[in-house]
Amino acid sequence: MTSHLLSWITFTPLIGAFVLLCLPKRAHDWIRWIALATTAITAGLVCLAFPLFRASESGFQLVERAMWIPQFNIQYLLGMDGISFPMVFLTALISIMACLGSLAHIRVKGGREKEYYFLFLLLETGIMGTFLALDLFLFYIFWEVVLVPMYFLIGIWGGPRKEYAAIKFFLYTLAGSLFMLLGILAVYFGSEPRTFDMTLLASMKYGLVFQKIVFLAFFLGFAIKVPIFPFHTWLPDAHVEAPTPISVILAGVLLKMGTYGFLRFSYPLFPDAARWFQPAMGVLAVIGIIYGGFVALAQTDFKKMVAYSSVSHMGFVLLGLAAMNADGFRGALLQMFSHGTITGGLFLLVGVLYDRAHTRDLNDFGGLGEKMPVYAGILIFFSLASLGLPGLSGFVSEFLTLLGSFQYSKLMTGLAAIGILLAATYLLYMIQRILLGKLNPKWSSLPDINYLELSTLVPLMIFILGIGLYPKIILDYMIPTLDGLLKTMGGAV
Amino acid sequence: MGPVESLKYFIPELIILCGAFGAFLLDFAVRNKRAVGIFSLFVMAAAAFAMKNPAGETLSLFYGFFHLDVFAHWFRIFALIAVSVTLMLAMDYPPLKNRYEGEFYGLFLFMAFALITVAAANNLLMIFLAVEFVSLLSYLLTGFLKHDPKAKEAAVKYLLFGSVCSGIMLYGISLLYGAAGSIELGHVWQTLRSPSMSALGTVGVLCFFAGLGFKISMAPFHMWAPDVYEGAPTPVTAFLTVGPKALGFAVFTRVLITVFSPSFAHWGVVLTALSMLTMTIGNLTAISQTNIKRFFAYSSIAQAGYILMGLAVFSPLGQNAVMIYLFAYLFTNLGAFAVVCLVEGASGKSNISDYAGLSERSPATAFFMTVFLLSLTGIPPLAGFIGKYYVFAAAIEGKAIALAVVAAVNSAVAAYYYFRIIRVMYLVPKAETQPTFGTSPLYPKIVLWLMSAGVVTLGLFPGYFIKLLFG
Amino acid sequence: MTLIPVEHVLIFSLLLFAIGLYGTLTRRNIIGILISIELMLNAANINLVVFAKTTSLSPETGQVFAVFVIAIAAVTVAVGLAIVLALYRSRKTIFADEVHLLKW
Amino acid sequence: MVTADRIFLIPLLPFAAFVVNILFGARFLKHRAAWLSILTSIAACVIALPVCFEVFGGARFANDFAWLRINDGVLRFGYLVDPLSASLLFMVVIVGTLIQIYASGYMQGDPRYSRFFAYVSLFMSAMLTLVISNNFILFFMAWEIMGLCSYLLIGFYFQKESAAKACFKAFLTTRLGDVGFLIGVLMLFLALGTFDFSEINRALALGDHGALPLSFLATSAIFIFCGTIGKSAQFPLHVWLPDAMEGPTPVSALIHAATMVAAGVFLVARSFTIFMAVPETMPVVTTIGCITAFMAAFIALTQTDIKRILAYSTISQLGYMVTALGMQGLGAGTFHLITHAFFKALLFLGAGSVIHGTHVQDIRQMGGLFKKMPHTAVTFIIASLALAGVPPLSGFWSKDEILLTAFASGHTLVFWILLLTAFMTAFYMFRLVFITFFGKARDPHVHAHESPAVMTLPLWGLVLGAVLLGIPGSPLMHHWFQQFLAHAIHHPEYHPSAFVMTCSVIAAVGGITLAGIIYMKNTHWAESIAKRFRPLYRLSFNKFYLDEIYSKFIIRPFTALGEVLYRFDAKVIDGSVNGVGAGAMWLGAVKNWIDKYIVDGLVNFMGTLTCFLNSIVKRLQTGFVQNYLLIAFLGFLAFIIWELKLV
Repeated sequence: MTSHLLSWITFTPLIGAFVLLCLPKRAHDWIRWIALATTAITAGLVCLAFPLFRASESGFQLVERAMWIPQFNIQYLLGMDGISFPMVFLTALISIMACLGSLAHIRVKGGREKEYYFLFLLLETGIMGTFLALDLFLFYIFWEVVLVPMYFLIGIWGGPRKEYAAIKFFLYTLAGSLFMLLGILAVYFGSEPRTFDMTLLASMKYGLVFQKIVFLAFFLGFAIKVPIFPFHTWLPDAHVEAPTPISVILAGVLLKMGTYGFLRFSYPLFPDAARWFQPAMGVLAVIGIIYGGFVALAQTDFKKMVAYSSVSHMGFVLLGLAAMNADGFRGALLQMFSHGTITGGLFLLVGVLYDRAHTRDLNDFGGLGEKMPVYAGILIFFSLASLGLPGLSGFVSEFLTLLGSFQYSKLMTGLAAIGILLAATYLLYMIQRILLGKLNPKWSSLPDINYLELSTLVPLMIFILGIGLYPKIILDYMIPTLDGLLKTMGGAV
Repeated sequence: MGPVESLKYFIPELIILCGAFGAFLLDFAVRNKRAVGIFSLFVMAAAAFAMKNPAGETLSLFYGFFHLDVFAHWFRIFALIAVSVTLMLAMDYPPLKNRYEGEFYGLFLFMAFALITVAAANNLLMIFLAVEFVSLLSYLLTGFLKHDPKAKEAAVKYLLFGSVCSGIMLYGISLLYGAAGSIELGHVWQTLRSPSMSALGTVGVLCFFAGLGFKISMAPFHMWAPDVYEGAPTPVTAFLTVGPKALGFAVFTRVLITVFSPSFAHWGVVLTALSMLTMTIGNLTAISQTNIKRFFAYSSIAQAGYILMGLAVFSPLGQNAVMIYLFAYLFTNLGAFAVVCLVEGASGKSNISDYAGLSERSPATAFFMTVFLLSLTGIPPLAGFIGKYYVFAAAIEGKAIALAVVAAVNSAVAAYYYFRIIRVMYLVPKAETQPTFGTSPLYPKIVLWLMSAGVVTLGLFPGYFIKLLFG
Repeated sequence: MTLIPVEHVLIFSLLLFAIGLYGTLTRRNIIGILISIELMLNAANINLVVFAKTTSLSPETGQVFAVFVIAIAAVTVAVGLAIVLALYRSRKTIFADEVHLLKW
Repeated sequence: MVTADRIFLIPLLPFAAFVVNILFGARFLKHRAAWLSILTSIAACVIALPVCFEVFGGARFANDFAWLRINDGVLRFGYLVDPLSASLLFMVVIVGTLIQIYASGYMQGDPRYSRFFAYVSLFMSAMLTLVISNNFILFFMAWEIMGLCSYLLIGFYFQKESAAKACFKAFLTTRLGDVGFLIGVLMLFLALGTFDFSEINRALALGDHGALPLSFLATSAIFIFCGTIGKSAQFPLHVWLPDAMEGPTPVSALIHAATMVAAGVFLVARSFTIFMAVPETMPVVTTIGCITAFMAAFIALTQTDIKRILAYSTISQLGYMVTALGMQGLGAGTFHLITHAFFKALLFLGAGSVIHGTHVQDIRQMGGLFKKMPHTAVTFIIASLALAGVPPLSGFWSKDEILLTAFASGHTLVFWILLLTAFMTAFYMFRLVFITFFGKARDPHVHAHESPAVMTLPLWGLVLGAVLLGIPGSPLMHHWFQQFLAHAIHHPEYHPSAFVMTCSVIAAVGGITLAGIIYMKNTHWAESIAKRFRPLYRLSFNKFYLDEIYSKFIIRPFTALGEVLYRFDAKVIDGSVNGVGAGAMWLGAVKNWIDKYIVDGLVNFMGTLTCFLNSIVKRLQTGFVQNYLLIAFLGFLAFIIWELKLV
């Protein structure tokens, strides 16, 4: 199994999905347990990669290569390096948590569970593939595969405006990715010999004009996914309407695909264009950070607030990317991971509350800290992590990002620091409105968080805390690759 | 090659021809008209077996009237698949269950014959004859349901529009003949290069293109398509969306290859514009449709626009793109129409609203439909994506950036309306009045499985197909 | 006997074609339209025959072509009339502008 | 290499207590939670005190381990126990432990008892980390976690709306400063390439300012000072501290009087070399400190809430320390920091005891408590004397040092302001003392009683510090403390001045006397004075209206901007996206409309006309299918024309 580990990681969920298809519709328990087991097995496989992955090397490892479409020199090419490994791990982690969260989720429990878990596992395969594919064509395929289950998961199991949100998400992302496809083709035809192979493409040189155009095409695809201001408007809708576990996946993993794309493809392929667009990206990042923060501040819907906070936090990732130096990259990649865990947790917490109260209106709550002390503690924990409290992972990543961006532009960093302040504001304001103050008598009978829900949150907390206290545990995996990337971009490490 | 020698390469055609007559005879003999259908299927199978891949060499049959090459071979296969699938759909299509059912199969065998000759036709006369043959049969089949006023109207419109276009095309052919002094495509090419003949030739070519444009429902010759597709019996619609269209593209490709490759830069502009126009019109109009057949008509116009991209950038890659796209489209669209047939069989109607809650009434059907719609949208790893990939690749390779961008935007728009159907099937709850699905009839189900298998395998292992098609 | 210049014949056929086209565009009666289509085909036939005379490569081709076209025209009319007849049976009209169930 | 040694245990032990308490406290430990926290705190004491004494004896401890790779270097976390940190360590462990013991009595019976101690342990852990941290990042981390604890503990009674608001305000306001601090640290890193205190000191001692201009370093220092402004509640960010009194009183004593707020001062002391390297930043520090000291004292004059008075007093005293540091008085500032920690903690605990005994906080409801709460009253008065600067209590020596620094370094204006402040301090403290402990009981509903021993014993423990700790820094010991600190950093020394001491004593005694006159003898004077100086009184009573100003000019525009941007988002950005979609739909609709009305309309309009020789309109007379043909034909024609022109 270890010889094709990456394939197994990618396709185990798919196998699970097809097993589910074969089950009768009413075997709810079986369906749930098989889905959960599949995600767990996938996670186990990811863990198998730990001893095999040599953290100190920068190249691709565990590479699997097979010719797929020889006419276009398209390969089935999977590989893992310090950029994708954390993302794959994050995906496995978040998937389990989301799957656990699904077990309890009201709308999922209602019915059509088979379809739900089928799509869920299909989604996981898509995401895994996206993070592991090294062939541009293969990457694109996985990238697109992610869209479809997402459409259904939002569209069928979503909230009141689910259809609108689902199609908006779908069209928006599709439009972006179509341009990315054009970009991919341009890269292919611009390469000599023609290939989609990332490992070869990275060493080729293109003219600046070509780079700029293709970078923009890729940018469109990735920026919409991240989402970068002003392409972010699908995000609040999709997040708010999606069922909790799907919001978790969406915020926890899906958004990372965009920034991952920058690191994996845009930067090594078009270093000159990347430098050319550096200021633009920095500005967009800062706008995203501040803008997302302000808009989050104005929200009365808990989930929407968290959604906009994602815009702000992903802005930090972009800022780190825009910095184009060692600290910036490390910060960005770490922020991708920590935002995945933190925001995933926040969405789970939104779900916990919504399942009980059936509302997400922040002004409707108050004083829940008394009724739900454990919930309160965890919510505070995640909020603090999100606002970048030292000792939790959010701080390390934001610190590194700022450190990196500071070396690039002081002004941008200064402005981005406003985002940190804003994060504190909207998160604490949220806490104040939900947990503190007088208990709204309406909620006097709300039960505290239960063990199932707790089990979805505690692992995330462990990671947040672990990384926050000793970031080396994860950064050691990232740094050689990121430094290598920086070197190929022609920058000093 | 003389006529007698040629005959041994003409066996499939002969089998089908004989089969067609046989079907008519059988129609007299048997009560159970279904037997005629099964017989027709066997004929098709036999013809398919008799086909040989010329594998690289070009056989010049009947003194060069036919050019049997790899290209023609695969179009013939294409035609056989299209016709066979249509036959299978027709066998479980309730409105066709009347005393003329046998004739329907017979006519379709003739259709198969006409189609497989088109691909190999290598001079203007043969092209004209084959195209007319297909057209005339199409008119008849469209109006086959005698008592359906819509079908009649469709047939009339088809007839009138088609005949006028044929007339224009014939006029163009006559001009080309005059300019070139020959109806051999090769000669036409030579004369077109001389400047003295260019005006005459240009008008002739444009007239010729008009006729072909009608066949492939290229804007501005597309307007018949929605009405005809809506009115025709559903299996016929299924066939019309792929069969004549593929034929038109086959001829188009062959003409472009043999006649226009040197002066292509000139025609490329026209075709690029037409391609953009076609896909845009198709997509924009498809958005607001309420009838699923009409919806697919506009979708097919848009798809024609994408296929035209391959011709607009007339590189070898572009030619391949046309072929691949057509195959992808064949599987996808026939599969989608199989679903339409099934739903129509169950509910008797073909409005989009009749698909509400299909995912609950018949999960499998809805699932297949979703697969086909996703393929039409161009979502990997399905056949439609490979087609899209090919045309985009051709466009990018040919540096037709504007075309590629327009196509990309169009694809996104298209996604919207394809997902409208998916939305209706999955997100809209079923209405109380809608009938539940009984057990689905056998043949459309087989079609569903076969076509979806085609869609998925073409999507997953395009390399194999590409190798098969182009060596 | 003096040969009529090719150009004259071409202009004649073009006129014939134009008349046919015009007819197809303007006649209400479907049969009238079919007749107009015949005119168009015949215009092409005239072209073919004339070009057969002028071309040096394969003079017989044009004539043969014309014969085929005549046959096709006959078939078209046959099929067309059959359809029009069927239309008349079901809709009691043979006017093109009264046939508009299918639209938009 | 990491060698786990005992000093690492100092912050880790309370942290362990936090972990255990937060996880198992509510369910298993209950009231034993306090003992866990106290025990770990005592253990930390046991480890820390010998270390401190070794440092006092001249030793220096440092150890670290790699925490994070930054750029191509490594950020090493560890501890650095030098004279500065040893002094604070000494203070923190002792005060912290005593306050926790006190709190175990004070918080008795609270339903969230264990959580309280969990938070306090976390705070202790963070504070100890901060004190012994060896670099800015660890420092900042601990700094922020203290902020969190402060937030959690202020909001401990979160059911109270005011507490909920206060903790929010406290966290945000301090964070505003923290962000500046972080930026300052980043700038520093950019300039010097390190976060490590020792390395920074070394570099600056060698006169190495990095590649960047000195002004950059100066800016960085100012930004770092922002952290102090936030955390040590300096003007203009001091507004959170009085509100922070919503927390339980031991918390106010520990966090908002003795330790955390002093961390801001400690920060300046820690980065003193930086400020020294760019002396032009010093006036900023002095000014801020001076304004704060005076303003807070002025506000304290009229407050009636016992804890708020103390809070403003704290702000004022912090301003004192900052002023001292701004005048390069590292020794003086730190000295006052230490002594202040003891007597201010004592004051708060005393206040807590009063509140515990009377269940009211408004001094106007108190009175004559001396007899009912003798221990509390005595200790409170001693602390007040210390704060007022009455010799030979600790406060006198440290305050005198600051005044001396101001006087000797030529900051005459500062000297007089500080002196005035000292006078006001003595006044408001004894206003508080006289109203609370003397006179008659004003409110019949208040039934005061003395607090239990577990609360009074720590008071006496702190009295010891408040009385004695002035000695090491006094001329009696030849300014041993200042000398000791100066090991690390050069700073000017001044000879004790009789003039300054006299002024100081006069100010203290004068303030006390005035308070006595007004509040013991002629109680009606207070009101007439207030009436006489109405504008000033209102200014003081309303805290310079700063809260209102902030609310109106900062907070409201801020939130309004959020609203506006949200609306912008929903309408404009999203709207434009939807607009594209709508545009496509619209085009489709237009085409349909054309199909429906133009095409069909033409058909209907032309339908009746048959004769093709009539008008142009008649010539367009078509049937439906002919319309299609017409369009096809026109298109075709267009292409022909185009093509022929091209040809």
